[in-house]
Amino acid sequence: MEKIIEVKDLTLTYPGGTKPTLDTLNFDINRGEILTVIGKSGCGKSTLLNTIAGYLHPSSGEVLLNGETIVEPSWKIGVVFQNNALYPWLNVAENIGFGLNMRHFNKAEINVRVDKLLEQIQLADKKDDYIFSLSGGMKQRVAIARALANQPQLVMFDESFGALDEFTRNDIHKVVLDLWKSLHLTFLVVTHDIDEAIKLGNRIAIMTPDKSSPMKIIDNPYFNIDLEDIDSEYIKYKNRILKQIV
Amino acid sequence: MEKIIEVKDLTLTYPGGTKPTLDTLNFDINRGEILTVIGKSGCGKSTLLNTIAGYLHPSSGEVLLNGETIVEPSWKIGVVFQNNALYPWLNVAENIGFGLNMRHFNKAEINVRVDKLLEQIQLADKKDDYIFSLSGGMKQRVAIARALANQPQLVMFDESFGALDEFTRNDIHKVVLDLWKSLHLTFLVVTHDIDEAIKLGNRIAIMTPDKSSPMKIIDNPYFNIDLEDIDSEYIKYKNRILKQIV
Amino acid sequence: SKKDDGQKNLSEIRIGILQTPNDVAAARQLGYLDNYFKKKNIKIKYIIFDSGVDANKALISGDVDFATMGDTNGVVAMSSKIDAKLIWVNDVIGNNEGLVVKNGSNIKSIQDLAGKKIATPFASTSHYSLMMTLKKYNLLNRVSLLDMDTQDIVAAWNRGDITAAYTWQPTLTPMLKNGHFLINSEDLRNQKVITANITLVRGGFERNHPKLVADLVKQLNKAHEQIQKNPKVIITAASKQNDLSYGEAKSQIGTSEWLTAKQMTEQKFLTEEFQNQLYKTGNFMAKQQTIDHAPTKAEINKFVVTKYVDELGEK
Amino acid sequence: MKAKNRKYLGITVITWLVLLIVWQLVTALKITPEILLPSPEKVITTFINLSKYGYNGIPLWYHFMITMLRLLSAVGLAIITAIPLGLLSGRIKIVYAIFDSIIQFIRPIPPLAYYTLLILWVGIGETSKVVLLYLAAFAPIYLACISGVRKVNVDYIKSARSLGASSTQVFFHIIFPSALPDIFTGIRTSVGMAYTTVVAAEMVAATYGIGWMIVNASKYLKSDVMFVGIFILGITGVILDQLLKLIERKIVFWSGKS
Amino acid sequence: MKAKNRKYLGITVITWLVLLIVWQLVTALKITPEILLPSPEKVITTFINLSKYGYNGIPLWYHFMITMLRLLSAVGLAIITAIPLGLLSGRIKIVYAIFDSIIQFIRPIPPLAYYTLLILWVGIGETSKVVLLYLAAFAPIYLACISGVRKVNVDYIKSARSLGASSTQVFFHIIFPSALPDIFTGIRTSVGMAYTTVVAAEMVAATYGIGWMIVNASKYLKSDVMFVGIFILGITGVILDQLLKLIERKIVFWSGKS
Ligand SMILES: Nc1ncnc2c1ncn2[C@@H]1O[C@H](COP(=O)(O)OP(=O)(O)OP(=O)(O)O)[C@@H](O)[C@H]1O
Ligand SMILES: Nc1ncnc2c1ncn2[C@@H]1O[C@H](COP(=O)(O)OP(=O)(O)OP(=O)(O)O)[C@@H](O)[C@H]1O
Ligand SMILES: [Mg+2]
Ligand SMILES: [Mg+2]
Repeated sequence: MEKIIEVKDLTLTYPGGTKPTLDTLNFDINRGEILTVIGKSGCGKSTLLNTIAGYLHPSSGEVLLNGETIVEPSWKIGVVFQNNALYPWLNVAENIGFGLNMRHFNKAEINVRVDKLLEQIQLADKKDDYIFSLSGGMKQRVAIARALANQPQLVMFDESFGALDEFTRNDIHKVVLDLWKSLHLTFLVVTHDIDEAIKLGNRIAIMTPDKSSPMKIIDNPYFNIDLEDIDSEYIKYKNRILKQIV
Repeated sequence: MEKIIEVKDLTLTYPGGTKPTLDTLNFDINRGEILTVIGKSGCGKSTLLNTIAGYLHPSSGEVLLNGETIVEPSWKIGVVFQNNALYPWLNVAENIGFGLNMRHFNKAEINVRVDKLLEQIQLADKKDDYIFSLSGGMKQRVAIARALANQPQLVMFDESFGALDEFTRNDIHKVVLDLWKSLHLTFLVVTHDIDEAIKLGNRIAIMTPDKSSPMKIIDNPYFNIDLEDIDSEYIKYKNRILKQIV
Repeated sequence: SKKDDGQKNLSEIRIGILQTPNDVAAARQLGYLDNYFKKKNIKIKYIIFDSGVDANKALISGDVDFATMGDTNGVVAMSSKIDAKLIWVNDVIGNNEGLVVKNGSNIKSIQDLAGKKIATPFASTSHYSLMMTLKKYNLLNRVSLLDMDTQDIVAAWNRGDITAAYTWQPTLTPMLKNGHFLINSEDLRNQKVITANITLVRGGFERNHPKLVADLVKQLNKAHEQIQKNPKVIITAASKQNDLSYGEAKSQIGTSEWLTAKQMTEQKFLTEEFQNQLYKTGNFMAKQQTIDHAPTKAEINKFVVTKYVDELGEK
Repeated sequence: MKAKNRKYLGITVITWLVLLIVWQLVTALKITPEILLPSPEKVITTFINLSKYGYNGIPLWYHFMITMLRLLSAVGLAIITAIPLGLLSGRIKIVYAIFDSIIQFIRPIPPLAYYTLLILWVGIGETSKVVLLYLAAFAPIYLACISGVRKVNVDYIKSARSLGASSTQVFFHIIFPSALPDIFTGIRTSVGMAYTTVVAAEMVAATYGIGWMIVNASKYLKSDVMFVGIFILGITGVILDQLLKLIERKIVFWSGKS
Repeated sequence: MKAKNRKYLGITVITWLVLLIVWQLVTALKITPEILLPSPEKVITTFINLSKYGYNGIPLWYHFMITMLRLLSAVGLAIITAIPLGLLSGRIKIVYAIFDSIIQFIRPIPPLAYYTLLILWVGIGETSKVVLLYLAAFAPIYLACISGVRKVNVDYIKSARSLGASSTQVFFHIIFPSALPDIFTGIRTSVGMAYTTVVAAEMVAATYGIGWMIVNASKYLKSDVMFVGIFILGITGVILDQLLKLIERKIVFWSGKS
């Protein structure tokens, strides 16, 4: 399997901190997979994501994208934030086209890509609306489309669906999986909801404060499971994960 | 069974609104039970709670507390808010004692009650701390203690645990159920998390936008169920509720 | 502006004026100034100042070429080494400035002012006259002095906030309706305590355009000659210029003396008497610490340029 | 809801009517001398006369326009200088270290304290007046820009970087629009500060301007003219602020929503 | 982090040193006449002399104390009147309807515009000075109170009512402390506004005060004394603001913390 991201002996200590928040992490992300990361609040999930995104710099070790060290943020790695971070002064289409615009794509090309994405997230009719008039679920869909417009190698989600209610969250899960399938993308999804981690992850990375093995990656037999199909085996699997977290 | 709250033909239309948000609701809350209310975002859960609390006044119909019409908020019905609404200028003990203080209880009596509650929510050592130094879970425990200090007839929770992460939420559920059991309280818990509604409710009220029966109350065989004991019957029960909501 | 100083063909002269019926106002109304300089293709721009204080600032920043002010402000200009020269005495102040008290108050003589509130505009000729009066009666540190603009003096007078005020016309007129002089600048003039309004020229201008300075002095002197021959013409002109009635203008001019160049030369007014007065004024103000050093006789001699008056007066 | 608002509007109107009636009564019964408080009719006729014949030979609208021109050129200058400096100060620590303490030092000094120095330096003409107003207008915008930049959602900056924006692009496409609502608040404060200084600016060597008119009228204790001037300044002040609020709502339409 | 902060403090210090050196050079080389820009030594010796011998026979600290006293009594008065009125206006619509438009009308009017009227009404004594400063100080606190009350978390009020608090108790135990952070911001603005007006207030019929000293010095073109006065006002202004921030942090300790 082709590796998109290689994390090698990654250690990160915040300035002024005594203990490292990330301690010699080693793992890879394969092209075309969805890796979900789960762990208790404060265990370092966002820190890891910020390092891969290039916002933070490792104290030691490194993160490679296609074999090259990541030194700063680039369009090759897209990020979707919890509070969507959509720009309120731009409308839906302008938000989605923002990255292409910054990268000096020509207007026609931008329009084509934006319209296609709007179709895929089923918001073609909201094209000219401003962000404040959208519901929470719509906002997250636009945020995903914005991250995808650049056709990045990897898209990361930092608890992007945590603020949505259960029903909207289920809808978004479907959108995410549909996009992933049709566009052959690679995702890293950070969450603290175990059901979400199981639903979305080809593999699940469990982060623990335990220093001997700070990160354990397990295969997930229940990827994209339908709620209707849940049985007691599922519950057992879920409880096993839960116990490893605490 | 003794009725604490009787909701009779309750209809409420917001000023300027055309359709009623609450449309001829009829149900009771029994003394000593926990009634959970679940429904889609915007279906009127908070509106119902605000009317029972006396913040809003029915357009027609009425809400009775022990047979008397509720006309304004009083200490007899306590409320716990989503964002805890603790007063940042008071410390933990002063927050919990606030209601008693307003009701001119003497200092000694207040101290006794506050200390006992602090014990019960396991925050005796945080007595003199200010709110901003507490974690999210601690804040909600203080908010619950504050609502209980008055020894109200009914305590209502409006999505009080929605902002907490899964692990902290589980802890709080235990605190809520322990308090309920030991103090023989009556709770109304509004939530949009079905698992939470099942875990906490003796009975579950499902609010739907369907006008013919805007509210359906069902018995809950899985009250206070342990996560370990979840089986496929549970899943079926949960899915049945889910379908009624959408 | 200052840059034009070197220029031979000047197109504009800027004069800082006070809004009073003085020789400049009369000369302006009678066309002595504008008509005369128009022939030389020079326009005159008049800039109104409320006091010599602001006129001094404009001399420093080079915004005016000439400015009329009280001689106390002239002393301030000299001691702060402003590049300016005294070329003309517009008038020697008479009963158009004075110390007034309310009728019916218990103040019968100047000595009775001890412990009272007296208002005057600081840094003005009135201020100096008041100080000299107080000094003479040994009251210098025994009254409370208030620095007020003339309009505030009237307001405070009407409210009874002050007992007395040393000020000038037209402020004096309403105050004299229910008040009277204890002393005025005419009395002081008779005691050889002279205050006067003077015209300063910016140094740069004087060095580059001495002919224009001489012309201006000549035109103002015309007004002085006229008032002694035919006061009505001058008073009428000054009243029109300042939008006053004849009576108002007359009382505002009062007994101030408009010496002609000839008289100044004959009396050695500019060369001796007035320079002595400036010396005394400078010494007093320095003692009062209102200026940081007293100008020497030599400095005064450099400051007062007598040649323009002399040239005229000796004709 | 609407009926209620109309009720409160009514109360406001009644308040002003009561004030007007009291004013009328006090002057009609000659409780206070005319010079302390001219009657409403007197003020109105003075206003009409000033509108017709001007003050000191200059039309009233001209006095008004001059004052507004001075005000707006000062604020305009402040806008085009304080916004870049403020945004840079908020973003780049070295710029902040250089300029902030100087501005913090100058900010509280009453304009009248340094007006004389200003006149000595730049003269008595329009420059000194506009510079005085400019100095009053500068700090509020500068400070608002810094606070605006500091408040920028870090996720906006992070997401823009991940979308391929360069540092310069982040500055113009993220920092600037993010800070706009604060900048507008700053501009409104700034107009207020300059407005408060307008009379001081017109006190020296002016011959027109509403501020000058009031000062000049006060020299001759023409309290009716002073009242007219004060009313003009009061009403203009309110209109100016409302106008700015309107523009603000148009330009930073997203502010306060979501 | 600390090393970095020290670096930026260093830059600030260097900035001031450079300014000082440029000032020294300009005056030493006599590029500008002394009256436009007195040399640093001259300003320092003038300051020493003023401290020793006073100005116009009155000690420098006395001038300073008087100015501060005027300022603080005006702000004190504004605090005890504007806070209740502002809180009530924010809470009770009728009170708002009565007072708000009047205050909005008076607020933008430059204090100098009505100073002469004030003197006609209340005289030339301390009263008119304090009233002038008071009028400048009132509006910021009043407006801050209204905005503070409007921002009060409705859940605070709801929860207090459900805990048994009466309307009056809600006002004193919830509304007031909730609005406190805003009130403090208002007080700081208010001190700033009054401070800006201090020279205007001391321009008429004063015989002491730092503002009066500057105005008087400007009449005799003593630019060294003016510089000393301006520096005193500048430094005091910064100290005053820092002091208020310190008190603010003590009293509304919770503000800004989630
Ligand atoms: N900028 C920072 N400086 C210092 N410490 C930080 C900083 N950001 C985070 N931390 C600390 O690092 C640890 C990991 O934080 P992080 O935000 O990565 O956790 P997380 O797993 O994302 O938690 P959550 O689920 O709450 O988002 C925490 O203990 C946190 O307090
Ligand atoms: N003050 C108000 N004025 C007018 N309409 C309101 C008001 N508050 C709520 N509504 C409307 O009433 C409906 C019910 O709102 P309510 O807050 O009770 O829903 P909810 O079930 O609590 O939703 P959520 O789960 O998002 O909290 C919604 O359509 C909402 O827009
Ligand atoms: Mg995180
Ligand atoms: Mg709700």
